[in-house]
Amino acid sequence: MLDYLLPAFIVLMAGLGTIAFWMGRQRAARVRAEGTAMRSQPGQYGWFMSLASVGAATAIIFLCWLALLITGSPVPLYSLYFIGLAVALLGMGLALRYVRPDFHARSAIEGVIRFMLAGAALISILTTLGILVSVISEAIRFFSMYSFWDFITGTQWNPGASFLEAAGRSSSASSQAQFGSLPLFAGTFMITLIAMLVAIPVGLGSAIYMVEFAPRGVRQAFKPVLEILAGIPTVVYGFFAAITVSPLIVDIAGFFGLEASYTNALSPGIVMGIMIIPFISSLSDDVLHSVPNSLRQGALALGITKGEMIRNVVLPSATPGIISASLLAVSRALGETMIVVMAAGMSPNLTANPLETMTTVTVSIVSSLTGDLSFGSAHTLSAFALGLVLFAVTLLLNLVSVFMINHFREKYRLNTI
Amino acid sequence: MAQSFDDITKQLGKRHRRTRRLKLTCMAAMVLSAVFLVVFLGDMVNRGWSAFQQGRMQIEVSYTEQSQQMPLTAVDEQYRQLVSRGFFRQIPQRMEADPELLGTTRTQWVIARSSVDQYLKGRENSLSEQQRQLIDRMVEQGNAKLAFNTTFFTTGDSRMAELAGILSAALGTLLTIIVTMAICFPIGVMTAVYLEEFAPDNRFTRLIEVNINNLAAVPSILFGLLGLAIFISFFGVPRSSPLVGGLTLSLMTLPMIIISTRAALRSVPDSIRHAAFGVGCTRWQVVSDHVLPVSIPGILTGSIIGLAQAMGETAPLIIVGMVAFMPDPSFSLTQAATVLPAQVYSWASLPNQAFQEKTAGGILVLLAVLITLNAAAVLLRNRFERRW
Amino acid sequence: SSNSSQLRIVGSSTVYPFASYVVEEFAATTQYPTPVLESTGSGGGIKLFCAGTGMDTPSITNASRRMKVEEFERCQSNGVNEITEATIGYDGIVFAESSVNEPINLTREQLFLALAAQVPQDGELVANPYQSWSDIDSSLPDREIEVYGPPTTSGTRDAFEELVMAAASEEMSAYGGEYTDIRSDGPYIDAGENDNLIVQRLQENQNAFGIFGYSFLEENPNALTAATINGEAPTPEAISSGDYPVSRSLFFYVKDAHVDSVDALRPYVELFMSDQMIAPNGYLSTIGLIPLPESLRQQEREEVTSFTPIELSDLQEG
Amino acid sequence: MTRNTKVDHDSISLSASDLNLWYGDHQALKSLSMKVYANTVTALIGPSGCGKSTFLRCLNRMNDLIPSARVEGNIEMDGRNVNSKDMDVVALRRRVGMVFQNPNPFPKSIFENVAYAPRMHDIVGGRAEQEELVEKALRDAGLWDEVKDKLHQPGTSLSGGQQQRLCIARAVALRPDVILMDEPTSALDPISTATIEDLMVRLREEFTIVVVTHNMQQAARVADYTSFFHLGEIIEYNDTTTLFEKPATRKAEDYITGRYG
Amino acid sequence: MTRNTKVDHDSISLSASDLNLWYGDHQALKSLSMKVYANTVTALIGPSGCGKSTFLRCLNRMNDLIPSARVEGNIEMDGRNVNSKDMDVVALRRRVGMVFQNPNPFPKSIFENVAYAPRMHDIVGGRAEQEELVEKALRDAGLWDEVKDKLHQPGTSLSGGQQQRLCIARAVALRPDVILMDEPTSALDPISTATIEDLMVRLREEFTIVVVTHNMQQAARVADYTSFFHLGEIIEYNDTTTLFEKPATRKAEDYITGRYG
Ligand SMILES: Nc1ncnc2c1ncn2[C@@H]1O[C@H](COP(=O)(O)OP(=O)(O)OP(=O)(O)O)[C@@H](O)[C@H]1O
Ligand SMILES: Nc1ncnc2c1ncn2[C@@H]1O[C@H](COP(=O)(O)OP(=O)(O)OP(=O)(O)O)[C@@H](O)[C@H]1O
Ligand SMILES: [Mg+2]
Ligand SMILES: [Mg+2]
Repeated sequence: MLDYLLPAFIVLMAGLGTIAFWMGRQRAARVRAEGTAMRSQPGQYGWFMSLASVGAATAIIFLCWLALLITGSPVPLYSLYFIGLAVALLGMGLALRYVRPDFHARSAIEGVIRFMLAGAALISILTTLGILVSVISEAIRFFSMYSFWDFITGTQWNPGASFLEAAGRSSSASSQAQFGSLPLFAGTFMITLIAMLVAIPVGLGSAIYMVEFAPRGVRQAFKPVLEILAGIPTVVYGFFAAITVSPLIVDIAGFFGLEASYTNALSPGIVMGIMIIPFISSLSDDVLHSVPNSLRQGALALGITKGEMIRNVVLPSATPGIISASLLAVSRALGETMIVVMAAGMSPNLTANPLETMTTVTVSIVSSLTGDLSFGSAHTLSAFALGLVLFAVTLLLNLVSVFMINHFREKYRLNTI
Repeated sequence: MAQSFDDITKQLGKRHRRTRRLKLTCMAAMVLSAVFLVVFLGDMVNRGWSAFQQGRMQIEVSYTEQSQQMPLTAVDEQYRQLVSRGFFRQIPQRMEADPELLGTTRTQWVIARSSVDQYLKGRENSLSEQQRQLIDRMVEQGNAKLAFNTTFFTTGDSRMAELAGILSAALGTLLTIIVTMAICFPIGVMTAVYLEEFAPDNRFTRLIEVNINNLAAVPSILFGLLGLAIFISFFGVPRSSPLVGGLTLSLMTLPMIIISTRAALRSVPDSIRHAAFGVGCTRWQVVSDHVLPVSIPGILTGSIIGLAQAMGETAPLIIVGMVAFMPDPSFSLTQAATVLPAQVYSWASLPNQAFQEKTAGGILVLLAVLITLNAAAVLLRNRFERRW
Repeated sequence: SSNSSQLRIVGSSTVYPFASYVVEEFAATTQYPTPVLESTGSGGGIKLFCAGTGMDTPSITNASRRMKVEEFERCQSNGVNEITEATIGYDGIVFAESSVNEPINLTREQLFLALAAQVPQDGELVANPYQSWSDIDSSLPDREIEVYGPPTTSGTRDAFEELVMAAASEEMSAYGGEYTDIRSDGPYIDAGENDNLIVQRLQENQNAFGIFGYSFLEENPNALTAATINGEAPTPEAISSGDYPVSRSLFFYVKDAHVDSVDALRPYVELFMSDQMIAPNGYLSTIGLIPLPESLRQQEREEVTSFTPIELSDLQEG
Repeated sequence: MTRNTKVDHDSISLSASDLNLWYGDHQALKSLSMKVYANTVTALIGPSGCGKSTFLRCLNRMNDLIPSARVEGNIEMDGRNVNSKDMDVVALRRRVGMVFQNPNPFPKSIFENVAYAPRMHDIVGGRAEQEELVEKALRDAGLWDEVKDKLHQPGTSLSGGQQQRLCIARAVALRPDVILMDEPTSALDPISTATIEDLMVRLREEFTIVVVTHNMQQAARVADYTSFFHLGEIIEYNDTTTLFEKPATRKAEDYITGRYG
Repeated sequence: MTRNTKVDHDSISLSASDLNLWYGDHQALKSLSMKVYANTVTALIGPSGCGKSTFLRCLNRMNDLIPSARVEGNIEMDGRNVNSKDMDVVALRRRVGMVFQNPNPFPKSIFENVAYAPRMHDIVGGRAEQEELVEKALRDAGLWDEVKDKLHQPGTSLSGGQQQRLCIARAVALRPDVILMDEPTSALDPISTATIEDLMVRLREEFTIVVVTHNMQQAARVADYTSFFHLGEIIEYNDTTTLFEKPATRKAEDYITGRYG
């Protein structure tokens, strides 16, 4: 019964909307036929009528529903539908009186449309707020158990043994727990660094080749290749890193007499780099394209060789764009989850040796949210604290990137009179 | 008077060589990324192609009253451990559906148990020496073989590796993506239109812009936490459902769609807008009648790429519970479901070695879909790429 | 209505392979809609399970450890008052290596000395100095200590610490039973939840040992050999009888309030607890579940199928 | 080409008075006043950057689209102030059409290019009415014979000169009072240019035309009146013959004789 | 401005003979021959699209950058064929500099803009030498006094006219034989234009200058020789006075008197 109510209501509303449209248009057409000049066209009055009835009803139903949810009250479906119907009819009646020559139906619609578009734009802000809200309360609970400062600066990530809790000896365990997140962030940054060392040279190199050197055919053939790399799911990359690349790296390191862990930071780093290559190369491609050709011609016309032109004219002009592309790539690498979940280790390890095992923030988040830990424990809550800090870091990177772009734009103002 | 050509040319050798070196380096970078792709695909195909094959055996099945009660008795004792348990499970149902079967004995091809399948493929398995000899003999007589694995495409997940398939995950992915697109496509395009065509250049607009760029870089797992807290806990959307997965992914894909739509809108030359304003269009008419129609290919290209990315996303879906065990394909937005990458992820952690092959097989299917999507986007773009 | 009879199950990833088997069997052999099974981890599962008694909360949560007191209290405070606990069997935790190596026997104490953060030396606790097995006991091979094991978030690790490390520490006077931690200076390597990768690693790195569930050993009989602990090999019989010291129980918890409203709940529980599933020759044992001893199994089945709720005191026993 | 300067001076189509315009801080029009007479061709000439286009855009409020632009002053049309807040710009632009420097047909068919605006303004209804209107506008723009067989091909498939005439047809189709043209021939070849110059002279019968040009010969050929701009001011405004033959100011003379620009 | 047409006709700097150029299928230059005399200013005029820029770009092989362009024919310089395969274009461009329609300084400091190319070509070594060269070039381009105090500010911070002179300085700094200029003043205001016209006349002492312009007055003011292009052909080539005062062809006359274009 309830299942059919919603579709029925939607059909009803659609019907009402059509009727309203038709009424508005007819009436306006009649007025116009009498020879009175109208501010807007009949169709626009029709749309106005529809919006005033069904549009208003939809908006009010939505708002009521939201208000009820926020206050936590149960949602009385029937009353909502009833209210919607009433508003629609009322709106139709009121709007009909506005179908007159001096009313700007056009601007009214335009206003509603603008409002709706701005509303859509607001969703992205709400998303950010949503992310904050969803991590912040748990993060605060965590910080009430464990000092924020120690969390940020501590070098020991040692969540303590939860088996002691299970055994009812949790008091001693919690005093043991250490949540210094530095090793996690160090691992994250190390893997990101490796990824960037792979992705930036290769990505930038391919972009330069494609924009400056490649004949058209090669360009058209290779662009899709890079895009395919971009489309591969990260879980697949993770599988590849864990199953194929890690052992390979151990073998290679062994060949050079080095000892590598099977969960070394290098393999997720490299694979993540591969994942990011297309990202860098397509952004750099755009950036290089946007360097005006007049600059290139200016250089070439002075007998500058192509290589010198690229190095000394094109790249410097493209630098801000390339930097911001790289920073975006960095924040993607920081937040990348599946590759590291599958291929990186889980030992928090503060080391500079990429052949050793390391873990990352995202791995820690996933494992504490999907593991066997008790949900109220500090260890689980630490996931939210980590998420919050990670969010702050990417935000910071973004701001830096915006700042850098502005700075460089100022410096190398490319003016095209 | 300047130097003569010959003088100058003499000095140029070194500089030309440097250019050539740069060109080679850059070319090497590009070839390297192509090599990555080839190695990667090669590795996946190498690991996964055998998932598309399935071990089958031809044996005698006797449909007796006893076998309706105790299906195991339907086949000869020596084969019981070799035939898929799923086959036995179906015997009673099949007999009910087809009463004529009762009392007959038929020689038929049945799906082998995964250990047999693995043995036929030359992999590690838990068969005894005796069983291996038996299978060797059957192979010689043509009674055991590897055939194309239709099961993989027509069934849902199963704990019996020989019966596990990707159908329910594929359906789940389809539904999730439909929800994702239904939400983020209109909202993304509307946002982009607002920012590109309507918004005044003020602080609020810049805030939105920075915010969108930032969202594009937010770790996807945080979107999972968002989905959990907002959609599941607050709005009460059913956990594990394509609805909640789609909602979560749509927020994640939104920035990508906005950014690419804005690029598409921006590539529409202002002269078209001026022409439209010049004949008395309102802003919305300019957008809806002139700007959007010509930027649709660009918007679609961006959306397809965003969609492909959403399809491959796993981490946030794990958090909102889309790693359910789905033996029966279901086609509902509000019932539990799983998606392809999550299926791959959960198979990857199962003990049975046969699932490792399934994992790679699932990956191949996923890759095939994604490559198709990307190819579609590229085609679309090439076809409509237009300069005004 | 139709919705209320769909059974929702969440919980441990360790129990997941077994539960999914039962779910599949249940779906194939009964008319009820297929239960929804989701792997959330034990903690996540209990959180969802304890969120309330509404129809949108799961009716069953699987756990690879016992419910904790605080979790039980949280359940109570959300109105989930009556919970039935079902023990379905054991998961042996094995200490295994690549089968190219000679089989090895280890004592709990040796394991402790190899893996604890602090070990007693001359009556005092010092940071673990052992780098090679032969440092611990000259009879052991001269191999570097390298152990892939579950991370701190895993119940397997809890069990291992409790049954090996804590148990061994109790016999050491310097400790006085106050054992706390596994070493984090390298020899013990936290590996992911994906035990397959550990298995893979062991094949590549023949020096190393791995700690994981029995089912992975069973699935790779030719590639892996398990160390015997205190002379006991991890066979189903030894684990079941408790002779093999390192094993943990696997559970699921049933929300009794749903017994009447979710039609599929009772038959599902009955199927799960049936001999067909959890007896020594039942289906689950073929995929690695170690059955409970006969008598315990009967008793457990009776209690579970009559939906006898647990008391707080049951959990406090530890 | 014949030019008829005997026009009715009394009928004023547009009248700007004391018009000032700023782009941010930069004042592009300085207290500018000028009357445009109905059914004439008025040319605006002057060196680059002197504000010709800016002034033209004021006449149908296209400057509204430039966020940094700020206008003060009156432009009167039909007794209403074009610049006032309650002026409906849509209605204004319907009466004051515009043709741009670079031909910019809509990316639609030739037919749609012409029929779109009238349909949108509800000037025409049915298909037949639309066809009639399109034909008339295309004939007015001297394009009908060239395109009548390919009305449903995209407007962008035409040559540059044809595209520009299509844009004129598009403007003409709305039957506006005034048509503004900003260097309509500067992107075109000589032959197309000649065609369009002819057209302007012809369209004057029905419309008032204001045209910006950098080509003095063009102004001399087509315009009844010519206004000489310099640095945002009108230095001289007179009927074309007088302005070209007896410029009253030194600046105008220098410019016309090509001493700079 | 004084103009001196008494130049040495015997010294030929560049000589094109039977030059054809296609963009894809479209022939933009048709069997064109022309000699450019040393130390003169030669102007190329003609209606839009007639191939002036195309011809200019042939002279230093900038057309190589347009993939669809295909050239046939000879351009001789210093006894070598510019178009031949074994001509090193870098060497060629070092000797035949170019200044473009829109000023395009490098996104570097003013100093670097000028010093960059000479340093690359190893013409100068140390800092002192560079400074000397930069000063000389900027003086030649008449820019020194305006920028000597801000040599290390970005070149893009200058005004349009200054930027264009910077580009000229950049070309001059290499001491090439020939400087090609493609409508160097069309984007500039009248005052900057005049400065640059002066400059051309002055630079002629040392360089050969070929300039494309759409402004006939400009050609008349600065050029010793003028070549009139039409649809890819040279219709008339003569010393400027003759061409402007007694054009030999009807087309040139029409164009010069502004009958079209
Ligand atoms: N959108 C704008 N923002 C800021 N300044 C502008 C803008 N458009 C024009 N200007 C400035 O206003 C002045 C007048 O410009 P306008 O385009 O009206 O000149 P014009 O006479 O049409 O020149 P042209 O012959 O080159 O088209 C110029 O100095 C120009 O730089
Ligand atoms: N890159 C190109 N690709 C194809 N055709 C071109 C290209 N550049 C110029 N053309 C064509 O070649 C012809 C000559 O062009 P060119 O630019 O030389 O003319 P121009 O005399 O310099 O004109 P303007 O005065 O407008 O600069 C024109 O028809 C033009 O359309
Ligand atoms: Mg203008
Ligand atoms: Mg040109």
